[in-house]
Amino acid sequence: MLEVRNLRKTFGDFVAVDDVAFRLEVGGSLAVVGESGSGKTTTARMIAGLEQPTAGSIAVAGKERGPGRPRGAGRRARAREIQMVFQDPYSSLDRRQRVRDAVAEAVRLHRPLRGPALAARVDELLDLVGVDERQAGSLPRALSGGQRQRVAIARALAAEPQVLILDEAVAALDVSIQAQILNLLAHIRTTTGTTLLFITHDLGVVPHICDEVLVMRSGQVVESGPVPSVLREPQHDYTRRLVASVPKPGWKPRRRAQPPAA
Amino acid sequence: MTASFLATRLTMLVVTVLVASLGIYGAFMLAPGDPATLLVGGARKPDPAVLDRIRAEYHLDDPFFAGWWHWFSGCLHGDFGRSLVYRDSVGHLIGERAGDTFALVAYAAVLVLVLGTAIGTVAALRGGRTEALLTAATSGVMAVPTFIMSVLLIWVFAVELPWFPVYGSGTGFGGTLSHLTLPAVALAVSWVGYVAQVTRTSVRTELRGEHVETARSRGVPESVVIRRHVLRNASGPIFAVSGVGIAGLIATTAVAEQAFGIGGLGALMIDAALKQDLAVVQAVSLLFVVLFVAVNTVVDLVSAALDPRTAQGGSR
Amino acid sequence: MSAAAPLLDIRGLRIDLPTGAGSATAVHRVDLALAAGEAAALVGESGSGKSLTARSVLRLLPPGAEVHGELRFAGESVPGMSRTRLREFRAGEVAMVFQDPRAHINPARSVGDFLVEGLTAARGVPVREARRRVEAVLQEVGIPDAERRMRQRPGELSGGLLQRVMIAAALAAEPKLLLADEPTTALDVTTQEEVMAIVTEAREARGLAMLFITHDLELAAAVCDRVVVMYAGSTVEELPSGALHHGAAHPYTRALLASRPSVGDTASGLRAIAGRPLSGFEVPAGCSFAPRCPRARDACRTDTPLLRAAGTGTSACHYPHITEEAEQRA
Amino acid sequence: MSTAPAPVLPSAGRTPPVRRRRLDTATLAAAAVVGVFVLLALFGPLLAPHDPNAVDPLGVNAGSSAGHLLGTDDTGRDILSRILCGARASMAAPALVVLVSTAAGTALALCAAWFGGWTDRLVSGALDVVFGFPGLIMAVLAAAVFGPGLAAPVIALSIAYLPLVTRVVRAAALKERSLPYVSALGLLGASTPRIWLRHLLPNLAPLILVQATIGFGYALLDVAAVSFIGLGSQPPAPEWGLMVSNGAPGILTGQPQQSLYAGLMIVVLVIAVNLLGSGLSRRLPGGAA
Repeated sequence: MLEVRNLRKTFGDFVAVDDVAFRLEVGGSLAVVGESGSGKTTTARMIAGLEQPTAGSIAVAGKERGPGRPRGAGRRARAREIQMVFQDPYSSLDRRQRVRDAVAEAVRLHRPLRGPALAARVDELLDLVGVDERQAGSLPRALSGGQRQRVAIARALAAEPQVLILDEAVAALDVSIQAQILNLLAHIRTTTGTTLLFITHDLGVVPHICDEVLVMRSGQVVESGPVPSVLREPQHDYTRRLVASVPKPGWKPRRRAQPPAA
Repeated sequence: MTASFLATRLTMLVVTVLVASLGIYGAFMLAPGDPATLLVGGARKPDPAVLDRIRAEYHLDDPFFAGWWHWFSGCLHGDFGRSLVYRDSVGHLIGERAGDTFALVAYAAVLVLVLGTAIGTVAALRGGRTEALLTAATSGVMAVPTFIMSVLLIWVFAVELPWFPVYGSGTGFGGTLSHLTLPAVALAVSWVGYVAQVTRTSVRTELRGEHVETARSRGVPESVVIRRHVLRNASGPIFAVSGVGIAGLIATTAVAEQAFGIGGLGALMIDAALKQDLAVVQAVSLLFVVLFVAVNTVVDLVSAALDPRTAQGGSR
Repeated sequence: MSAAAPLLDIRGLRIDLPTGAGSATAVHRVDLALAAGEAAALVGESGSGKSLTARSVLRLLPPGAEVHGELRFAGESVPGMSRTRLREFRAGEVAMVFQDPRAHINPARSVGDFLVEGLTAARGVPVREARRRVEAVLQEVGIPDAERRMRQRPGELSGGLLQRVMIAAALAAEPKLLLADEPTTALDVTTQEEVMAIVTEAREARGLAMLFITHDLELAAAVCDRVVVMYAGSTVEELPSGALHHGAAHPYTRALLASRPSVGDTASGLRAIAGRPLSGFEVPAGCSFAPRCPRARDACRTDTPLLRAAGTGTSACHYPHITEEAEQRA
Repeated sequence: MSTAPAPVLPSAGRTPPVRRRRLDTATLAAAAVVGVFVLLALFGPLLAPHDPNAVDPLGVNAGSSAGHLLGTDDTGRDILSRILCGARASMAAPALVVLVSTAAGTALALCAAWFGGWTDRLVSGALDVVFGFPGLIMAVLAAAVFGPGLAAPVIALSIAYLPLVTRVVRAAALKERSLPYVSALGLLGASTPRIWLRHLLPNLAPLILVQATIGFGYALLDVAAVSFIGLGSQPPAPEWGLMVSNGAPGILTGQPQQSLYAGLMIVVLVIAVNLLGSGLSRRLPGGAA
């Protein structure tokens, strides 16, 4: 479904992403894990088309994505390839637009629906993400972070994308809300068959919705493979360290290395 | 402050002055009618022979850039040309009047700096009623422009209570001081209000700062917190607006000079503008622009030195 | 609860914050005792009031906030302290580490100024002596090139290093109690481990007590002796860290544990609790967790439960899990 | 997935629940005053008891009386009538300055913020240069070139105000543009005009309105100052700035009424406009308390 080859991004002398490559099958779910500065978000933004790659190629369903922003129908066709949900639920929605209108606007960009047919499609999407009638009529201000993130997911799904990128989409949420959204995403994956690309710094959320994982550090891929094997028997030192520093029952913090020079 | 920041600001200064001089010289070409006619002072019907002589003297028949360069390079050497209306060299006209303008602006600048920052700081630190009162007073005062303040001051302090002389600029230090007090106050007042308000806001913002909370959580005495954290950090923005205020004084000094009959550069510019004596208007406005930009640049450099974050931020 | 006379003793703490019109209660009822050298974690989601509770220990509340109930440090009432005494107390007895070191360290002054100030300005230690002490503490928190770092500005240091500086500043004051307000939330996991290891070592070396604010139950249990769970402005459960996984009596604590994803999990769904966490401002009558609680009965919606013994700790629940399990066993 | 009926309340947060920010009394009062002035500008001449330009050689410099509530000026014209009729001239020119500079400044700011790169550098650089020209000096220069009258100063001030408007709107537009909802709309395939007109501009509108309000106060003062020094409105037009200067000689002889009343109109209007502007800005997202 999604194939990324030799992806590279530099900002001046700084190499943010260096030679990243992976394949993601139809209906698959890949987690890209890394700490701050690992280049995971830049990678996601390049794949979505929000950032121009310095080098490399991105193909969706065998179709190469060209540079630049296409016009008219080409732009909407591209929108149906990849959609993205962002980290900050508070600024992911236009603060002046009611939730229902935001989703309706997205639907109308992709389907020539009007009146009751449009309303039905909007309701269907809002139902799927668990936003009720009253919340649908509110401004984003009246919703909690978790509810806003549901709306952002519904809006992305309005384009019926082949691939959905989630950029730290649960990082800003409280634990109990985070669990709800993770369950929702797993549900969407099974019901719609959307391919997921899940960007996160938190290894803990990976097993819940991803089959494959790719670990990044300083712009490079250090390890990748099926989730159970990478998390249980990490091969690379860095992955091992990453897994070891996640608090779990019986865990005690230990000093492992000298601080980085910065 | 980095060397590149310094270089950027200085380049900006030079570019602005160059563009300003082009604009000022170019305005002359935009004027309806024959520039030579304008140079003699517009209204009268001049002798064609005189006009030809003027064209030659002012290089009016040269290509635009040559004419501009002739004028601008002359200005750089202190040769501002001759005024046909005042029948004097423009340089001499300016030289005679620069002192009064300088004294007036300097006097007003001191008032703006001292009163503005003091009132703003007191308002922010005292809080409560004092703050409400000072804020109301400063916002009221901000709405009183120089020309209205001049009229009010003349009425109250020269007519009703004859404490200060009204016209002219006086002789000797004491005389200058007493003659310039009312004009300086009229010129400074709304900027004092503005600087006081901005000072208050930035001191307030710093008072709420998280690093101030840290200092308090460590038991650092309040006087030290105020001095080293609040005032130290607020000084950058305060200095920046004070600078804008002082630059603003240069722009409005003309009004105060006109109202109080001080024969300074501003009054000269207005008088020349009324007589459409472009040679004088051009020279004086170029001078004002140079001063204005120079003050702004110095302010930028000093606030960058006070607060390294400004310079690192780069773009303005 | 510990047998020794508590170093920090909070009973029936309530905090009202000013709003546009009148005031609103942000923290309803906090009960907490901490012995010298002991570490307790205050765990909760956003709006639970954990941070306000920590700040009230240093009287670092927003202007206009009102504190009710008892708050004693080594037997002395903190709200009753005079200005001079409060400054002394802040300078030498309790130190605080904040979540965002970049905002909490003055960006316009050097790191050295920041570190030394706590000793010179607050305690009157001579500058030379203060520098010597600060350099020693910097070594301890894993910043070897102390001299260079002290000349730098906060903007030149990474978040992890700045947090170590913040911890060094707290340790240099030689306090008896360390308040740590989500000190690692903004850091990467690997950096979090380093920083928590440093804090744990320093505590052990000095017999330092700690009140650790976090939203992460696992982290709390790993670095503290006891865990105190807060919900919507009240303490709802307190228990020894070791008993967290098998002895939690309050449904909220159990729900939090169940909804926290973990590396070792398999791809089964998480047991999520419905609804969203309430803040102290919006608590309903009765138990504040009742609207989200699968076990809630009529009494939960009318009577506010108080903390009482349940299993190895205390729990504010009418129908705690432990009693039920005990009944089943009996 | 179950969604329990959580109580509907403003976004869950650490801050106390604050009711929707309403406009305070001072702002409402200021709005009322501004409203009265706008009515004056529209209907002033209808309310005037006398012809504003009718001279009365026998009744010069009279104090207030039943016939002339605010007295007469040095040529015996009724001051009240001149003030009422002057509202339009005094307010139209600054309104024009604000309209032109706000419209042009907003367009420039949006282009700079949206396209970034060279467009941004060019716009910002050019405006930095324009910022070097103080407004009043530009107005005097324009009046010198094109002769006295309001047209030249209005154009000059519109240009002089451009950098201020553009800087503020550009900064806000850059911030708005970087918000994920704008990226999301782009990814959904929304066209650029759609994003600008349906989302960016409506969200920036309150800020632009506040800027325009504050700018109107400054423009009013600058236009009046240009008239005061004799380069703006020309006699016998009843314009407040000009009236202040007309009345100035009277002050020395004990007849300050013309200058004082005209000046009072300007000051009251500017105070009201400033109060309204700062009241509105408190309602902006993130507005200072």
